[in-house]
Amino acid sequence: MRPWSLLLVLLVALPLVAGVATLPPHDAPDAPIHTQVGALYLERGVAETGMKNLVTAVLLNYRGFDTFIEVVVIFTALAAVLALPKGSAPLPKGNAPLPKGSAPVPKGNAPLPQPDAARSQGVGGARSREEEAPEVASDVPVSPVVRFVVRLLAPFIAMFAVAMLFRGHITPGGGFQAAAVFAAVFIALGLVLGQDRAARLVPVDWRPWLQGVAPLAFALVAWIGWRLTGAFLGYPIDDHTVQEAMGFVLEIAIAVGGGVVLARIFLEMET
Amino acid sequence: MTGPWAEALPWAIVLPLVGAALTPAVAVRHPRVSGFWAWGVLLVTAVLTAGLVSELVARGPFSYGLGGWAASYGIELRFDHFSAWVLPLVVLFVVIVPFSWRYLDHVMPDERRPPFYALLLLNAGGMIGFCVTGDLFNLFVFTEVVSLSSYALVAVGGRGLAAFAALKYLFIGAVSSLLMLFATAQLFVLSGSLNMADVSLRLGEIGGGTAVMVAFAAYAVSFMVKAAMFPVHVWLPDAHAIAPSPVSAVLSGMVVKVGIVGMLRIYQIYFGAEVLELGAFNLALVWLGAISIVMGAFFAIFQDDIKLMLAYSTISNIGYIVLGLGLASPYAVIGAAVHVFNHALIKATLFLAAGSIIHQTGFRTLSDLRGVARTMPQTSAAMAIGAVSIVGLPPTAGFVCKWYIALGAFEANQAPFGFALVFGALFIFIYYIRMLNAFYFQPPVHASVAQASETPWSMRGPVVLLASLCLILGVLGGIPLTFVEPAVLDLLPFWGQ
Amino acid sequence: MEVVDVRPILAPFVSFLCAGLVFGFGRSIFWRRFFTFLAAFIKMALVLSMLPGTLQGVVYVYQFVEFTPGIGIGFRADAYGMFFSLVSSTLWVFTTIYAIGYMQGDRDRVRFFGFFALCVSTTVGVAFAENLLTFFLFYETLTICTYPLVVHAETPEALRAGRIYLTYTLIGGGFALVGAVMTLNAAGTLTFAAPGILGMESGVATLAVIFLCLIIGFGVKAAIMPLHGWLPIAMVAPTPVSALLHAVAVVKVGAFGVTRVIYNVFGVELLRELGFATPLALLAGFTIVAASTIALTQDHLKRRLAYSTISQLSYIVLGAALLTPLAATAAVLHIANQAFAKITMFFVVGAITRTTGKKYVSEIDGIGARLPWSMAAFSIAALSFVGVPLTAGFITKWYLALGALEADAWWYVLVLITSSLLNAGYFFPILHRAYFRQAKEPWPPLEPGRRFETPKTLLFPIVICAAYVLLLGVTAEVPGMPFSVAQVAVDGFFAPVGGGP
Amino acid sequence: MQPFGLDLDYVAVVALFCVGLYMLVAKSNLLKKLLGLNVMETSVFAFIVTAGMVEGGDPPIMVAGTSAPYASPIPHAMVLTGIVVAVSVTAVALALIVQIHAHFGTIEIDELKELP
Repeated sequence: MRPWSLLLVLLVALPLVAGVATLPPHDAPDAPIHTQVGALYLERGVAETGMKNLVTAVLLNYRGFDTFIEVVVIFTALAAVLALPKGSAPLPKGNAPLPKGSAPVPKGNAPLPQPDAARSQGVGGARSREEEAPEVASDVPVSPVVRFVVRLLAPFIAMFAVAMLFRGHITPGGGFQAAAVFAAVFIALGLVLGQDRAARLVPVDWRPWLQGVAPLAFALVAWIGWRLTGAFLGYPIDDHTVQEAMGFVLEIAIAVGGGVVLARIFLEMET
Repeated sequence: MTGPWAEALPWAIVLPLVGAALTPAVAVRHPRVSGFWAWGVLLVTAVLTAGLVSELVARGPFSYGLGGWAASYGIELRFDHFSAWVLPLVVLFVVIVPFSWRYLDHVMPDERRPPFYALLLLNAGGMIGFCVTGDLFNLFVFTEVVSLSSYALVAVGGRGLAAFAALKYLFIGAVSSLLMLFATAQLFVLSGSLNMADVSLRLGEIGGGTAVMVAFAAYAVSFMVKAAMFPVHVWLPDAHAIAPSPVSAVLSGMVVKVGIVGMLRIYQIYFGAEVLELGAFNLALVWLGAISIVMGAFFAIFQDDIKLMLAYSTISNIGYIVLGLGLASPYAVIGAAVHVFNHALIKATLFLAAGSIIHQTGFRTLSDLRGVARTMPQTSAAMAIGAVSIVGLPPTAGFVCKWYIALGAFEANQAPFGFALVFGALFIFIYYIRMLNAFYFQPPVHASVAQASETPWSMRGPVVLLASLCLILGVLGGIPLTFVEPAVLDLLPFWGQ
Repeated sequence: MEVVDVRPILAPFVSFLCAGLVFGFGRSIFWRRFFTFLAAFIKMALVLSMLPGTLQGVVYVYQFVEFTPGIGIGFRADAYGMFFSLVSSTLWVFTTIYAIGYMQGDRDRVRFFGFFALCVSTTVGVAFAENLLTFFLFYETLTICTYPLVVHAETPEALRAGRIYLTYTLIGGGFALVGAVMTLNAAGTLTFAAPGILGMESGVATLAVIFLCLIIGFGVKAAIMPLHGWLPIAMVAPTPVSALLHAVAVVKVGAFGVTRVIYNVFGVELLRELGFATPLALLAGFTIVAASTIALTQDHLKRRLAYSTISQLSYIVLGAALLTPLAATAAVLHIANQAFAKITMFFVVGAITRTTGKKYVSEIDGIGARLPWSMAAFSIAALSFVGVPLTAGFITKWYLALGALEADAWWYVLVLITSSLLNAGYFFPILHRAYFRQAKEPWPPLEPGRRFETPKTLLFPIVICAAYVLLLGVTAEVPGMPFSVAQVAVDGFFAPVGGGP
Repeated sequence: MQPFGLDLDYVAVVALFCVGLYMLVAKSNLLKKLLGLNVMETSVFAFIVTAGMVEGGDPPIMVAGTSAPYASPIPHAMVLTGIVVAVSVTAVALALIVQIHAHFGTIEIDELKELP
């Protein structure tokens, strides 16, 4: 295994080195990367987008569609985690198309035995999990010190996330970073309080909407932009107020949606 | 000058994606509603894409600058003749989804349906975006939507082994995506742009160099992995065989084509720039394609599991397409491009039919499924038509491509590959004869096979429809040509020859 | 003169529709028979309705749909195609009657009759194919549609036979495909034309490869000798299928394809220049003698007939390969002559097996008394194969011999004489046993009031076909009979060269 | 620094890529493989960000106290997107690994292969 791996790595490394060796030097100000579209963004970005942080401008405006698809990607990750079978108990007979499954299975059209057993083990997803959550604080014994510190700091960390979110247009930061911090708060609380109590921080009825809020908000903004400027995801170029409002909607949606998605992925993975 | 339908371009991508985001909310009370919801969304998407294709037919390729920015300044969507592939793609989705309504009863509890259908919609939307985007980085992001949902879809049906197959797929797929990102970054560093047309222009100014070649190689390897060509096919058989059958149909029929479409896009960039001497590369493609055909057929012969066998035959068929691309003569490329669709159709037929049989009987190996044609005549007939079609015998859709590619092989004076193409497929028929014999001409060995009933109409309808399409397109083989030919003829002047 | 007419496509379509109806409603015996007969008669009527036009040199054409630019699925009822379709649609009627009697009480009759109709549909499609692509489409479809008929018994033996049959024919089909593709590449068209569509400018090597591919491709079904292996093995099929395979559909399609290649793809002049036909003629001559010799050693009735078929098919190939008008007339005529004679024989053998259970030559002592009418028919067919005057077989041999002399190849006359002797050698023992030996044990008596014979549904087609063999032999020059159609066809082949028969 | 005409920063990126690839290919533990994948991803992100930097450049945020030359904003946006993608892939991979562990009780390839 090992020698072959090394050979493979070597085979990959040589062309890659050859490839990067002939690139223009990366620090040079006259490299194409600095003279083409990038230079135009630097030149006109503030005027065109009203955002001083040009990374945010690229992210939300020039290449907003990338970001749209990006939030779709993390939504995909959540859908993926939700769609996977949960728990280690095998499904009721006949459910699993095993690759070499030659064992006879009950006849096709017969109604399935309803997976009640599986549901009570938490297969049923959020709702049934909520209803039948056992009042266990956590799987892992948590030191009181850690628990205290986490509970103490959680609001402050959340505040930091909010600050990142709202200063994203002029300082490093923005929706995604805020989302990551939000999710971190959730996850930390989940670890010390037990995931069920942490999960209660987001009401059950809101969850399906919140986890998809980022793509939905993008679609909404795209539609608004379409109505205002005639272009999908277009921002009115001279109305900075509207531009900022649209940007904030997106940032908030990314932060909330992203945070919920990341936290939910973590919580769902606990088996 | 663009017509009214051009405005629909971004919405055709976004609609399934937003539909996916809404699925959990729509189906919160009744999880089974998600299936109908997904179908409805896909129907509307199909109407939109049909509009796009009508626009293409009426006025030729058109672009859409997202956010109102000019093409190379923002992100450009471009609908050209290769993008027309999205229409059959969505239509196939529309056919496959009803099949899954009842099929899923045995695969997953109702509670997991909404995320499943969300994944299916994401997969569809990702592929539409992939085919339509004119931006290299955007292409990468769409690749990830497609790949990520595919990884998950492989694993939804089972535990353990399914997860393992999905993970194998994920590791290999992620590395290929990384190579793609790396190549994109290289081109970005070289040209300072991400817009495909713009990059092509600037590469022409730069005029080649090692870095350009390495980027091309990285793209090529990446898309070969996605298309599951012979040396890098290892992820495919397990993943496609273990996934629930509607998913297998989507993955085997359509998702692997992402690699092919990607390859064509990169060709467009490099040929436009005229920076690449493609003789050697085409030769490599031709050889890899021929080897894929033979090896895929060879492995398939030894499978007893019908779905595993179908998965291996995908490798063979990708071999056809790649062989056709590598031959680089007009007929061969046309054949390859037509096969992108025809193979999807045939594979969907076969996987759905196989899925129906497995669903009704509980068995999946040939030795267990003997005599199933007695109790499931329509599904078995569909399976038989699919089998004849995938081997490329007339009068089925599979023959059309074989005809064109063989024609192209002789046109390009590559007679040996013509022979390989014609006889490589017959090789695989050895297997299908076994299958047909088992289904039709041998007595059942299991009671559940002997007493199986036909599938409900929501499952049988799609299977029968697809099978009849296989036959109809075998006779009306000229129809896909309308879309493929202009694109190929545009591309060919730069193509090696 | 070409006339656009829908009938050339309607003819195959009728059988195709019939197959669909049989699959759909065939569980009821009445509807199955009704549809089958209806389609058989409609089709015969359609083909016959074109006959007067054909005799006056009218060619009916119909373009169905474009497949590749310039090449579509097209139908064209020229004289040669008409000749072949006349034979096949006539025999469909008789075989259907026979099959209904023969298959009584057998299982899976829906499947049987459905695929039976499909086979006939594709056979007529082949006959009316306007170009090589259409021809190939139907040719391959025929391969697939006969498979369920070959393995109908579902025994391991039948499955093995089916596998061998498919292996041979599909590989042959592959060669035919390559040949068609190369032809398109070299000629730029695939439409059959009278002087041929290929020309010397393609280069001798390419032309040789094309010729080889096409002859291998179609020669498999025509059972030219190294490619004949599937035919005796496929004898496990039910007798109506054997009759259909060996007299009408499959093997004739192969022979038809070979003649099309010789006359309409390459053309007489080009082949004379290239000299490719000579080895083919030699091979056919070899097959004629060798297959007959093997037939002498066969004890199984159907296998003996199978080797006889192999030998007889090469008459057609030989006639075509000699490249003279008289030999071509013989080739075309033999399509009908051999079909009627051989189908009579198979019918009789099937009747013997069904009524008495005998399958081997050594078992049929005294059968002439048990099945008097059937054996009389068999005798007529045997005489025809031997080439006794006033039977159909004589006409073929006469013209073939004339053609061989015309081509300055007198040794083929010797081949024909040898073949006649061999035919006599393997058919006359059967007659001898049937008429001049006593049955080892007396035939079990029937219920009173019935005579010794096979059931009427089996007997009727036998008698008609045998009568037809005589008719063909006697009425060679009568206008309206197949001979005149054949002459129009041969005129078509040689018109550009000059000099008809 | 460009010994032998090689841009060392880029070479470091390739080295990192290869380390990750080696981990992915050679390690038997699925988690370690996943970490290898993450290392590879990081290397590509580093490549993009490196390429976007300019000699003495400031971050592309046009507020008081910064001045030209600025680093290019596009690579940052690309990497941000890339990171999100990487996170998503990692999440799905982890979920699958959790499943494998729950089902087979191990995440070592060597041991998984020995299971029936």
